[in-house]
Amino acid sequence: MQRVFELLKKKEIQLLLLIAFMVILSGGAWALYQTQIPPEQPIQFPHDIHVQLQIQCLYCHPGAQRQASAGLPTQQKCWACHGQLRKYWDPAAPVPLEQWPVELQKLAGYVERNEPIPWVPVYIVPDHVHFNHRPHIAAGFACEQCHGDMSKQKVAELQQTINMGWCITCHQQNSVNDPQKRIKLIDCGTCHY
Amino acid sequence: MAISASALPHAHAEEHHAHDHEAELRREHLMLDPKPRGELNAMVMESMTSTSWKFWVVAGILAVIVAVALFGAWGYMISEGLYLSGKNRPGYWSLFLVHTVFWVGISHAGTFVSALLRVFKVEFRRPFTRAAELMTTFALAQAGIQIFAHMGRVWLAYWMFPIPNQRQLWVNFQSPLMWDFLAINTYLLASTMYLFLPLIPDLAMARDRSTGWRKSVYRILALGFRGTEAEWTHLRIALNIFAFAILPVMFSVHTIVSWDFAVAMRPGWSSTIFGPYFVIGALQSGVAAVGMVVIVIRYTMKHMDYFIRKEHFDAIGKLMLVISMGWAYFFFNDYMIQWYGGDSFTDALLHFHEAGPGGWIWFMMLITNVAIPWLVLWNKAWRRNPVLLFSVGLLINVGMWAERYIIVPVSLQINRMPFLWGQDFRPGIEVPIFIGTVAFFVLLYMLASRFLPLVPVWEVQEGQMAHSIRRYGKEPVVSVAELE
Amino acid sequence: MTDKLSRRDFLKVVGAGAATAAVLTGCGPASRYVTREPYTKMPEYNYNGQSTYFATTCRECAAGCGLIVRTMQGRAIKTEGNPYHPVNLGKTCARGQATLQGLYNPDRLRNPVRNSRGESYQTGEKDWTEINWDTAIEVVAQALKDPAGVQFLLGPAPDHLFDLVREICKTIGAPAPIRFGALGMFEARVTLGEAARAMFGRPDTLFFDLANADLVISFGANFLETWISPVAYTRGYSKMRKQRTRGILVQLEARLSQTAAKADLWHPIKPGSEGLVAAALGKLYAEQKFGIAPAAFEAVDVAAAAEAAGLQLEALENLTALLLDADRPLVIPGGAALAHEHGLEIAKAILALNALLGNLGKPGGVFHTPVSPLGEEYRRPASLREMAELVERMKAGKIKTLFVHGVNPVFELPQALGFQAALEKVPTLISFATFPDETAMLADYILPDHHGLESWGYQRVTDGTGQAMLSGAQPVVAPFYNTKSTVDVLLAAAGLPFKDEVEYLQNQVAPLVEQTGGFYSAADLPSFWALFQQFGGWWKNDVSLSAPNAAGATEKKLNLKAVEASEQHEEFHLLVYPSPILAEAGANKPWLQEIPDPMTTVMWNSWIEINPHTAEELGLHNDDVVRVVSPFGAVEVSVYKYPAIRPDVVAIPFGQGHTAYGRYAEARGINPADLFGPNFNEAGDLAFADLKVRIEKTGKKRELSRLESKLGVYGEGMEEH
Amino acid sequence: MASLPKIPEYKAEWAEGEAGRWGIAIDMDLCTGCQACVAACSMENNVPFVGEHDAGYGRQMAWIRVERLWEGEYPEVKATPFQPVMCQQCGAAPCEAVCPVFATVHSQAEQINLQVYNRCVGTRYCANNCPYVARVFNWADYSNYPEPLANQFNPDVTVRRRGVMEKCTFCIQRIHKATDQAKAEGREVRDGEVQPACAQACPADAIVFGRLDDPESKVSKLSKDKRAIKLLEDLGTQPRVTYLKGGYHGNLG
Repeated sequence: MQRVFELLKKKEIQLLLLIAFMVILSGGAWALYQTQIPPEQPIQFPHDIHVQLQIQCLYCHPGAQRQASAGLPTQQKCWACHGQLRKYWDPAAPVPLEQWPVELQKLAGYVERNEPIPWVPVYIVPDHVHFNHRPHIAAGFACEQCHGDMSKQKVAELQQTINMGWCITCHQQNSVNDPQKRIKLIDCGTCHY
Repeated sequence: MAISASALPHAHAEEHHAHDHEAELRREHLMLDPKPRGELNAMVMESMTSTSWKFWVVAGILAVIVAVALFGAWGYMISEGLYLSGKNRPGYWSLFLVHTVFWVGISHAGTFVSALLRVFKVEFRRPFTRAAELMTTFALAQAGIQIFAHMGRVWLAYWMFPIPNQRQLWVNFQSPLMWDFLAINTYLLASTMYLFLPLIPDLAMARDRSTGWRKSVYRILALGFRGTEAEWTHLRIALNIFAFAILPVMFSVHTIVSWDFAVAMRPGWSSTIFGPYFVIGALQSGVAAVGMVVIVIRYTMKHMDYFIRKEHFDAIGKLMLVISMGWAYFFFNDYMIQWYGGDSFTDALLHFHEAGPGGWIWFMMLITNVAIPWLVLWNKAWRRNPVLLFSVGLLINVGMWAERYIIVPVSLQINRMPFLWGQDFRPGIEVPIFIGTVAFFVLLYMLASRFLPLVPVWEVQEGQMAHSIRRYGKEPVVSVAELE
Repeated sequence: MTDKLSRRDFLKVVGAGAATAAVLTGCGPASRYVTREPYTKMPEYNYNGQSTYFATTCRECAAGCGLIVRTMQGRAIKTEGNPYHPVNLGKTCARGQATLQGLYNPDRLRNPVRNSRGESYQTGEKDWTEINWDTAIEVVAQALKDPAGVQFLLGPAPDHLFDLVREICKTIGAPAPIRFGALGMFEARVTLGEAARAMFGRPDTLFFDLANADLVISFGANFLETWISPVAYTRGYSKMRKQRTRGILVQLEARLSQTAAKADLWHPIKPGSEGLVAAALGKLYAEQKFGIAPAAFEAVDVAAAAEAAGLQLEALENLTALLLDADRPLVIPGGAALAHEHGLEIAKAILALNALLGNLGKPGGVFHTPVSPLGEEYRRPASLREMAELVERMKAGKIKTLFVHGVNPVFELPQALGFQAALEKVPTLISFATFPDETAMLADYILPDHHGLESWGYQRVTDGTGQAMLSGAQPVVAPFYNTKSTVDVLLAAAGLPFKDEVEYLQNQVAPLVEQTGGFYSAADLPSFWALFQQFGGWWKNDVSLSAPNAAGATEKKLNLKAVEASEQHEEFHLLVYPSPILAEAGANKPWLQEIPDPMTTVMWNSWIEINPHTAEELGLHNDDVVRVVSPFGAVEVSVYKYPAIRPDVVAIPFGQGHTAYGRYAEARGINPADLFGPNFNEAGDLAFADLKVRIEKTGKKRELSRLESKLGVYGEGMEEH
Repeated sequence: MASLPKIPEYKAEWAEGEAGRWGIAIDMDLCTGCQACVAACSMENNVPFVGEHDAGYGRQMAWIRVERLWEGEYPEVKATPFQPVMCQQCGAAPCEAVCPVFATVHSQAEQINLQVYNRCVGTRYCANNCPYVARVFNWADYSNYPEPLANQFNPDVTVRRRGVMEKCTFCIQRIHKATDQAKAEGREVRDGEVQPACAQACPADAIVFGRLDDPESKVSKLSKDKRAIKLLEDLGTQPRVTYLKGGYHGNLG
């Protein structure tokens, strides 16, 4: 015991301890950061360009209106437009595939191979939470209230810390004057089953 | 300082040979066999610091057992799931809960012996209050380990704390487990403080008599105690308050532990008798454990034969006997209540206790808890025999383990759906974990004995100062001065 | 077959955060984020988490219930009953529910393989080399070039394959295919059909209108378990109970089966006495109602019949009173009742009793099953005697190539028949099995067919409903593995003029487009085909049951005998019944293994039911392993003290005891078919109910997993006071 | 946060004789014990299988079981009517009061008992206190199936891991789906529109599910039938499952 106390008094030992502490701390921070970076997508889809072209969210994510999941577009949907863009398909001067932007080449590849695009969901909830888009859209929420302004994002990024506190705070704020609604909105069984 | 004269037990035993009698009194009673202050202090210090290699061998073995049987097995169970234990449907609770109650019960007696006897100014308590209080704290730690091992997802145990959070989740104060959780925490805090308060003067004494790292640690722990009159007055007041305050806590803790069962909607559990039944059961096992600890201390540590004498064995033996009678009364009551108003499922359950496959455990419980103490402890000579007393204490603890075994896993086999009554019950990984906690308890105690004065020197001195032998004619009379 | 985002990838994506979240919250991320490539290109909504529902036909038994399978992102998730389907009207049994575990079974065969008949052949060890499908088709084509040496052995389902095979055999001049199923053997279907031919002039499994009867006397017909079409008959039972005056069910059999447990009255009659009891009832009934007994029942001695059945005379009289009281009585012959040496006579007696009761063609009575809309005549499975003849031909070396599909003869046929030994005389065995079953393990080539949920097809459904119908099957998911539809293989090998299976099927159902009175109609074949897939088949709206010809049914003399009383005291009647949960092929589905047997609640194993008194006499306790010895074989099995079985009868369920068939079925329980000998009744069915066995103690103990508490239900473990 | 009004306290609030919202009626005269409900429930709700040893050791995970007992001795022996027992979704549930962390709570919205898997810490007190023994515990990670068996998992239902309690939910995922659909169409849920897996599969139509607060629904009529009993009614748990006992004119013999 005595020796331990003595050791602790040494400068080098103190420095070593500090370094070990920093390593653990930064490791934790790195792990936390890993959970926060947006996932690698198969195609670097630029949301901003499409939103600026006045394409509605629900055009590509129609599920939001009808069902739990908003859905991700299939390559047919992408190709419906990109397959006839005048910019590349002008009969007078068609641009050869090799000269297309890289991301569009990837899309063309998926279409050619008739493979679905393996989009990676960005907003995911754990298996024990059953989120449903439909009632939220029905209640009049706009997409950007949760997903942020997509005209300023390229590849979709997580705009919210999706956790239960975030959900429940909003649920409460939106049922202040309606006890009946509140019962439903803060019921555990509404999301967890 | 009021002076009252009272006859101690055995004071009027033999009348002829007055001088022999006085010598015998001094040999018998620690309080009448004073030693100088310095010598006492030196004895305690020496008992604490002289360690043989045997000690470290035993401690090393225990440490290995703790590492493998307790933490190794437990860690394996956490990573694999509770299927490693013997639990099933309907035996959702089983040995972990048995062991929790078992350890809580043992922890009970430490505070009981110390606080209750202090309140009633029972003089024989003085040398072993510390040993009993340490037992409380260490046994509670084992109880904690067992209850955590019981949980399906122990890594979430902190959810039991009412921590305000953004998710607006709260704990359920309706749940007996919540009461239990709070009660045991309160008890742990209270008993630790109650352990610490009377330790202060002894730590100060140790600080003044040690060097090196020991001294620095004792200095911090002694809180600068110097032994002024004001400090002693404060300490005595605090101790008095605590001794009184801790009694209801102590009784409530085990009552609340019993409510885990008594409040549940189960045949055999849902009974009002469970509160006092559990308290007396806890005392039963606890006092027996104190007896065992005291005997072990006396025969393994230096100078302890001076502090702990046959009179203490005798007193603890009597306590054990009385409590065993009380326990038997409440056990009998359980059947009485069922006899005049129970339902058919409880009937089946009580029948199952003795006629089921675990019937031998039920009979063993009665033999070790009632028959043996009643037969042995009546006899003064037998009470004073350390081997016998130790054996009886051990048997009582086995019996109390059996009692909890019958209350938890055996009783769980009977419910209101006969289709799903018990199938069978086999212990699994609970066994190594229990062995691990026993080893852990002993290990903690051994390490503490190297560090804390196991005998409260100042209390012994205080008692010795208050006791004197006066002489009325030829008759020696013991008188006690009350320090207030 | 790519997992687009498997569970592992998902974890990678969200990193440590999700992994810890999963541990911390106690919920695995397994159920979502698993997608598969669907059979057809997924519609977009399917990617988005909406389910698609496909109608198909259940292949777990031959009853042909309609299923609606919920699929999502290319995975089949849940099977439900098809609410329009006349057989099951939206309901399913446990086996139908668990069919997904066949589809997703980890032990499915994944490639066509060749098994060299090396040393490992006898032990069933795998010595497989993978082949490609072109080679496989070539092998089949070569085999078909020697038509005289070709023999097809098919299971009771699917029918389109049978039709195709029959056509091929006819074209190339091979012997007609043989169909066999163990359930058919236990139901003694051939005997019932032969009895119907003898009594009513038309062979048929008959339709018993349970729903409208007000008194049902069942001779061991376990129609709530596996008998013919259990879901349909369970519905009939339910309707019978819900009538204005609740129908009464009387069950006469040696063991309290699940069906008997639902009966109001159960009489444990001796096996083999069913015919006598039926005749005695007929005699008493006729005498009291008409004053004179018809020729069929005249000869029977009522008192002797009661004696032979182990019944009090009073019980027979009470039953007669019930019959006289009833407006629409019905008597049903069960499988075990007919599986006696004189089973045909028993069947006739029971049918004659129905005729006497006057319920033929009346509500709550006996009918002929409807004729399939494809206009097929009665086609029965092979009887055991015919199977024995097949084995003889195999032994004689007359069969060069044996094709097996949809049936597992090595497991299902009694060992005494010598099928496995005869296989050595067959140069080539080609199995089309989906699972590595016992027969497939011995095959030279395994050319795995798709699972039922990945297959096209149709099933003629004649039992269980009064509506003439054809039940359709379609793939609900893309085939998982490198399997190939057997129909496609045969089409390619035989060089028939069909592009693929679908074209063949369309050709087969084409006549239906013309038919009227259907659930739907379509102008042309493509529209009809679409509707056929959408609704899972085609059926007529109207019930088309015809009354059996009752003329003279009660006037034919019957030759009924009692089974001679056992000479040796230690001999027991062995009653083998198909396990209600596992039936013939459910053993490889873990959930079916874990579903407790309805009567004994035993899971995952086999057992022998013994009356507690008998067990006491023999000194046996629960879970003691006994050796059951018949003249033809022996098995070792744990004892279940069953309180409701005749003391002179023991019972073993059929369904376990596989030596192959995947990890969930293998080395589990015993196969009671090993005890059967080649005893047939007059119709050729196996007379398995005549079997007598000895029971020997082994001193071993093997605990049965049961759901019920032995303590709570039987008081076991509690000492008596 | 300060501006938020008080949350209604989460506790099981019940009134004597209250009907409840969802309910099941089981006709024991019709139940044939065929176990289709057990299979259907397990398939719908991702209930795992546990293997021979654990199943026999009382760790079978099924949310519904079919009970039968015996009466009398041979030959007068009789099996009692098959009785499917699942969570009775008590109005005054004994399990709810004892959970220290509110992992089992009363759903105010659906009037059933919820088991919130991700809140459960695994004290198993609820299971002890359930007089119907309707709760099962994940003693191990039973759902770690060999590939590709896990493909059958229903994405609408959480896959439970070791250490959490679970029980029948009245197929709340189906209730949600139907109410969601009905709400979108601006109507109430129709009687018979929602069916839990057990009722849907039941070949004998013995299990009927529906709204108890709708006096016209089939289930509320059945639960007022003169044959209706509640399981362990004297405990006052107000179960939402009704059993119909006996036949229309009783049994013979």
